[in-house]
Amino acid sequence: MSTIPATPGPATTAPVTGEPTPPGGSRRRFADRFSGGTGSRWFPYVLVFPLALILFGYVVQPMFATFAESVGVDGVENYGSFVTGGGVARSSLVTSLIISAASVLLCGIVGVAMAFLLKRFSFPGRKLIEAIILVPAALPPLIGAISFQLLYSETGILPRGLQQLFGTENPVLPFSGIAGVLIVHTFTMYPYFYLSASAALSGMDPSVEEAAYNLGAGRVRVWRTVLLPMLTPALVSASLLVFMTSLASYTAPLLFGVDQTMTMQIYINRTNGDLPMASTYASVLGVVSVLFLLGMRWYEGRRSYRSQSKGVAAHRREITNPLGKWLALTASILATAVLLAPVATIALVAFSADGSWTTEVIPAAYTMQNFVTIFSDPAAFQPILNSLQMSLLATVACVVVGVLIAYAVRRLNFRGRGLLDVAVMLAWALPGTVVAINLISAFSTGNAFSFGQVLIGTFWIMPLAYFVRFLPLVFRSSSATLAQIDPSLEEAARNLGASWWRAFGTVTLRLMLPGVVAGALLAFVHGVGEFVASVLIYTSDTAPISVEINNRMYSFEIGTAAAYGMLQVVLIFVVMVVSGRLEGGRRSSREAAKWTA
Amino acid sequence: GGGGGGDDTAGGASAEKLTIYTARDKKVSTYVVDQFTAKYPEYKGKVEILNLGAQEILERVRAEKANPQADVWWGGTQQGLSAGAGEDLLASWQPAFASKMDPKYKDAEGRWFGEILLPEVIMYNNKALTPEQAPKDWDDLLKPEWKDKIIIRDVAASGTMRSIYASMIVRQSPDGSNPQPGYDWLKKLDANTGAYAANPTDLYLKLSRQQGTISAWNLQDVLLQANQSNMPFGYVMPASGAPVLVDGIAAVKGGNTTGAQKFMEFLFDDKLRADLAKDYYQIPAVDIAEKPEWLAQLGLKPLDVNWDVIGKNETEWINHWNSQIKNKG
Amino acid sequence: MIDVTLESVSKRFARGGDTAAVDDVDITIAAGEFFTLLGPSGCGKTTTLRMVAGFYFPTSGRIRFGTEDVTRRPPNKRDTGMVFQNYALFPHMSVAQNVAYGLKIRKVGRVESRRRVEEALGQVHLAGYGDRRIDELSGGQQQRVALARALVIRPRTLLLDEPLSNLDAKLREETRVEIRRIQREAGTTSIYVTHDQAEAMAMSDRIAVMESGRVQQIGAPQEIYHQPATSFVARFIGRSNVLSLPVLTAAEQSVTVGLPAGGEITAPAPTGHGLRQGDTALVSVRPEHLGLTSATEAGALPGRVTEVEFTGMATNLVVDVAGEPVQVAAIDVPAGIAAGDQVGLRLNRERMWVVRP
Amino acid sequence: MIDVTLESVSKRFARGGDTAAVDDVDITIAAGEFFTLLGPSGCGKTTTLRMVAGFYFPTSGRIRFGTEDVTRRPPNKRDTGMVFQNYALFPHMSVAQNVAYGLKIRKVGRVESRRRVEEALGQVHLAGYGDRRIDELSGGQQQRVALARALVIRPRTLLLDEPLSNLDAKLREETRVEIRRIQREAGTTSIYVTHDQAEAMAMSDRIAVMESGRVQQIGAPQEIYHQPATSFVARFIGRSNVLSLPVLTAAEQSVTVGLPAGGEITAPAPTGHGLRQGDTALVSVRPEHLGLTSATEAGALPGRVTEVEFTGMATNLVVDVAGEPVQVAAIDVPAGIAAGDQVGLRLNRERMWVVRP
Ligand SMILES: Nc1ncnc2c1ncn2[C@@H]1O[C@H](COP(=O)(O)OP(=O)(O)OP(=O)(O)O)[C@@H](O)[C@H]1O
Ligand SMILES: Nc1ncnc2c1ncn2[C@@H]1O[C@H](COP(=O)(O)OP(=O)(O)OP(=O)(O)O)[C@@H](O)[C@H]1O
Ligand SMILES: [Mg+2]
Ligand SMILES: [Mg+2]
Repeated sequence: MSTIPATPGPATTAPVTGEPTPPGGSRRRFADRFSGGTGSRWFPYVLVFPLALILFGYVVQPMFATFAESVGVDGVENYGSFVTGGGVARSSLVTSLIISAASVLLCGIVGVAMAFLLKRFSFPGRKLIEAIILVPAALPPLIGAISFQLLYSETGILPRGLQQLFGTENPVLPFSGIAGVLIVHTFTMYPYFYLSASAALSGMDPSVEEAAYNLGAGRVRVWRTVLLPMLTPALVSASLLVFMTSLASYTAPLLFGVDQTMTMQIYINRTNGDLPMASTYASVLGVVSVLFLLGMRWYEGRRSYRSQSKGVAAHRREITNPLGKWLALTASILATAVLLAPVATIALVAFSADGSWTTEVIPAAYTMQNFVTIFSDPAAFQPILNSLQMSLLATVACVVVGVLIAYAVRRLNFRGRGLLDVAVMLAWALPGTVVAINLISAFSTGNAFSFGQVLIGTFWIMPLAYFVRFLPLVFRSSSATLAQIDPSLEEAARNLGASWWRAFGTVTLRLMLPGVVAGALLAFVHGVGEFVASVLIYTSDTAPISVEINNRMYSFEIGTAAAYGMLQVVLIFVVMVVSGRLEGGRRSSREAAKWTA
Repeated sequence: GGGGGGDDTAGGASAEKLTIYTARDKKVSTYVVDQFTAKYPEYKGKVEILNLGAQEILERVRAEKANPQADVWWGGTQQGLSAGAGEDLLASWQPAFASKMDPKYKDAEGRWFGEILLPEVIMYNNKALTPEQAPKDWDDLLKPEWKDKIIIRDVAASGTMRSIYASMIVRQSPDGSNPQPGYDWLKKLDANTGAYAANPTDLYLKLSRQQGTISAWNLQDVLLQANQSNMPFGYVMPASGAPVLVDGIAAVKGGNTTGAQKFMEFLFDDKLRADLAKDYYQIPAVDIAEKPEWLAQLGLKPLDVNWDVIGKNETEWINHWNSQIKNKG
Repeated sequence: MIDVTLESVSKRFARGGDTAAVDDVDITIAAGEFFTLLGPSGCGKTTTLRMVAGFYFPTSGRIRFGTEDVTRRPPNKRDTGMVFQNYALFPHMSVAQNVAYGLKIRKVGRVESRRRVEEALGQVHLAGYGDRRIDELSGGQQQRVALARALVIRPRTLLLDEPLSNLDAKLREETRVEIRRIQREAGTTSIYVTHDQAEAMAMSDRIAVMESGRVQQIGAPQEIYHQPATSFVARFIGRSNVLSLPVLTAAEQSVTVGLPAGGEITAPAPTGHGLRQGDTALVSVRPEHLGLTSATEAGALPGRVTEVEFTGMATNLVVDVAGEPVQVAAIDVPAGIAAGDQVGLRLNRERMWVVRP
Repeated sequence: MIDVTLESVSKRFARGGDTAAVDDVDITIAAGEFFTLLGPSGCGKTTTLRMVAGFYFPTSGRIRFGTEDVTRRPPNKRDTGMVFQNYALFPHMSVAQNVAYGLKIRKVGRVESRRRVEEALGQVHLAGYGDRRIDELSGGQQQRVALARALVIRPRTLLLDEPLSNLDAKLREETRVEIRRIQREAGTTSIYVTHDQAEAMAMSDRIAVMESGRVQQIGAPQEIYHQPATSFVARFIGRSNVLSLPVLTAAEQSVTVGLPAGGEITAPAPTGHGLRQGDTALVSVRPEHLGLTSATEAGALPGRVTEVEFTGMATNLVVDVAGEPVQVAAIDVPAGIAAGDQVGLRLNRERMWVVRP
């Protein structure tokens, strides 16, 4: 009475043989293990081992060397000085911590606000602003910081301008000391937040936001309780970078005369010739960074940020008042103007005759001479080409290695996952000088990590240094986007027969792309501007643009230095525009348009 | 990029490559190297100059000890060079010019030699002050009229400033046994100091933009800035004398010794020295026949201080200044 | 009292092709009513619901809550509680935090909030799961959290988008009783989207049947079931055979049609059906209203069984009547009936209905 | 021929509480069989499926495909096609690209690939949607893309996790016919997870009923329906009243029990039921096997109607029999029956079954 077969129907697929495993079986098993992807117990180690080796060789081991040096002589006394207080050590540590924490906060506010304005509203000129907004990150060292002084210090354009405007006796609102340091930090480091927050915003499940609105939450509340928490991986990533950068920041405290900071003390101790104490400072810096990192890891690890929704939700919320669009435009233009002010100042210097700008608010005389000077030097473009080439190489390496480590740390389960995370970030926590010196010691003779080659004095040491220093940028921001991606997408690809590599390439990596690109941009920009490490390892053939700028600064050719700085800024700007195109400027404006359509 | 420095003998050329780490201004180093290769054409295209800060040279040479990349260390304070010598980084030899040189300007074992003398003088903004208004001696700096008008290149990180400050202490206690009067003096100076500048550039900017009007700085740079960069700077030779620093040169141990020695000998060529004195306001550490006008009229009055005492105590004094005096006056 | 009104609401998507996702929809929902949107996948149910919730703005038309025009009011000012078709749970919050979210916004005290969260989790059979992370739940459990999150805030309007689709029959039945109870107690106006017509029948005060963005019929469950307006509705609600039969005579509320095997039958028809003698009437007959009898019985439609499917409660058969496949659902079928058997189908004139195309 | 074997497979989650999500499951599936996992929400269906697909490793036990142990084989070497409960569609690809993904990996030529993608989209009624972005589809449409993506690669084993949960009855029925057709044609072994027991009944060769991670019964649909092993299965599959009745006499394959209103009835029981006189037997009776009659009929259970629910095809009643609520599903109920009416329930001894607790 029914059509249902009482017993299973006959098989039409090829039957499975019951034969014993063929002779090659065990080898195939073995091969399977290695191609086995996330499934194999070996896989994580196979993936991670070379990376761990690199990190150990270039970061961890030198760090230990630094530590060993710090305890070699007077170790107890050196470290004791941090605990006992009274001396400079403790107050430097405290000042550094305060500056770092405040920088994180300020950069967070500026960066996330910019991300919100630019990713959630579409208005004319949005794409241009998107390209401009990263330029402050590209401020050349030294001259960049000086431009802030020219702007905001007691003799700066703004206080003097206000003084003239209001006819007061003294400059109005001059920034100095810690406030000055913070303003430099905010304006140069907010891109960490901007980039990672925008990458995260575009990868977020929009229906979650809708759910919050539906439950009655207002816009502010949705941000506070849903969007920001959902952006946690991105914010953690940016916080780590900003915190560590601030901790290791040198030029800003130097210029604004805050000398009780860790980095200043490292420098002073080196000048004093007290190497063990300098190493002690460096080690404490490393330890503080690692502690901060572990804290953030714990904080982030408490929750999940992956979309749990069924299916793919549409990115679309229709905004009622068109006013928002225009407000966003105004706010963005204002913000951009403020952010660009230091760049504009450099331009001002570049176009003013040396020595013509003293007590005036803005220079009195203008000239093209600085640019003429640069371009009349036949080798003028060599440093630019060098910088481009070396940071491009380093960026590529950072992307390859950084993305894989990010994947390993987020998705694979293996012993030492946390250590790997720490090892990568350590390179960021160390001052650039330390990294460079470590590399010199490691490569001034041939060793296993360089296949027996002496790298010092060659071209390769520079990209290598950039790679080690800027790997954390790519790693962090890739890792943050990965935290949002539902692993079942990768599973689906694997289920459809894709090997791990293929699934990774066509699905996971593709979805991580906003974060990877953000990290790569940062790495590239930093590579082009890198100075502290470069100056210790460059050769005359590989002089980067920053060294060139610095040489001119040194001989107080501030005009030509600024002109060079402008070249660098323009270069970075072009890269931003191009990469904006590549990364789908169309897509990103479409995403933004969807929120305001 | 080239291979390792010293052992590059490829091509069988008549001269080995010569790598010079220099803290000299790029204009100076280019000029000198051009003259050098003109005289020794076999070095054409073989001289590699890296312009670095003095501190960076020390760091680099120190880090590269296992496989030295540099042949010549050109430009460094007495202290820096002595540290290098102490760490066995420098080659010892006796060049021809050594005999003409005052022993206090060179290392006894011939590991480094003074090249130029840097008198430390009082600098002022000559747009803001007339020469008559400018202070005449070190003690004048403590006068209340200069309150907050003094800009000082931050001391701890600057070799020049460290030497000046240490000299101020030794001035009051020649054997260095009692730094207290010196500390008191420096404390009063700190009270008058309006701002500390982060680096020379910052100092020039602050002074030219009249955040302050007076500073203490080395004569050569004052003259260079005033005459070549249009800066409104003038100087006063302090009545009680100027501390004179020695800036020197050394051959790096394990480098291309032949080239390095040839270059160093060349650097003390009488003609070259005269040119450098004329165009770059350098005061050579050896006597030269043909002095430019400014040098002849300089009337250099060295402050009589014992540099050995300074060398021994500088770190301690400056640390004390840094933690107890700076910004507390 | 009218609570929610959609006035000629249409919605077109930029890339939605030529057709509108929602096309000129007019719906009026009374306060406290349990109203269901029913229709095939992609017919515009979710889009309609999202417009009521405020996530889409109608391309044209307006939406009112009571007498207020809310067409462009932001979603957080509408006091609707929505269960999203994709759940949209907050992955960074625990189960309890998810459910408590709306209460927090409504400033419900901590103790009261905890009590209500626990109650709501109990109602969806998830007591004890409060501390779990969302990614540690099964699909159906996630769906229940989404439901609890919307129910717990006791909103003015409940919007439920297939809230039970991933639950088993048992749980679904229990949960829908729970939803109805809560809804009745609070007098919450509810709009319910489901693809399950039995569910719609059992729960709803009224149902709107949609197709391709248009509303086909609005009415009480029985009305829609027994007096479908169109052949689409007849076929979509439950299953139905729509027979094309020649009209012999037409009265105001009935039509007499000829049968293929000879004979005639009078079927009830809606007023204003507009059929005349000679037209072809579409007569809907439900599978369970066809009696299975012998092929030779007088007045029965003779046919040949082509398919037999056992579904638990009833047995479904497809019977070929003069080339037309006719579906039959019978509770007690003769043992051993199989494809190829000749049978007769007995018609029940009370249970026939003339529909529009 | 055995195709998929689960041998004492268990899975515990780190934060899953004391209980295992899947607990000592033994299942053997024949090649070409259509096997269904049925059970309440959270009982471990998805977890089981994911172990077969290779996304979870069993905490203990092994999984074999044929004779090969695949317990730790990577998912891409298993040739399974899975429809994920949450779809797991690639958001960065169009509909057609999603469906073509598996074909690309299998290096199917472009022309052939396009043809097969179109065919697959047609099978799920999404022809013409190939160029759409995933987020421009309705929930049900997304689910169908997920289905097409798994079907199009013609895998060795199909794993379907509630693939039709968001589709309307009509489409669901059409799609399940399609799935069955494709599966039969290719002889694909299939494991199907559903919460819909009617669907499980209609489609499956065999069904495993799970509860709290354990398998309660494995059998053909009819067997599970008519001869449930436990009261859980009886209640879960369809609806069932499980009456606790005193055993009067016990035979090998039947048990005679006393009725509350007096009288006795003999119900069939599984061999080895182990009941004796004086024990309490659990007798399962389906609501549709209870006839509604007058309260006074001899041999009928007298009771009082407490609830009436109209569901379209049948009317569901709850009748209070000696304090126990008994569910009744009746096709033709006397018009106007209402809560409070006294009725009788006629038992059918053929359609009763003794179950384990
Ligand atoms: N990652 C996890 N961590 C802890 N517990 C889990 C996890 N995943 C699932 N569980 C639990 O395991 C049990 C089985 O889950 P599973 O997803 O297999 O259920 P299911 O039968 O598919 O249910 P549904 O029909 O609701 O999808 C559930 O109680 C669930 O809460
Ligand atoms: N963002 C969009 N862009 C273009 N078309 C869309 C978009 N969202 C939905 N559609 C289309 O609009 C129609 C209605 O979609 P809707 O989500 O309202 O369907 P539904 O009735 O909820 O279906 P289901 O039962 O499958 O969830 C569908 O055909 C869908 O493809
Ligand atoms: Mg929908
Ligand atoms: Mg499931």
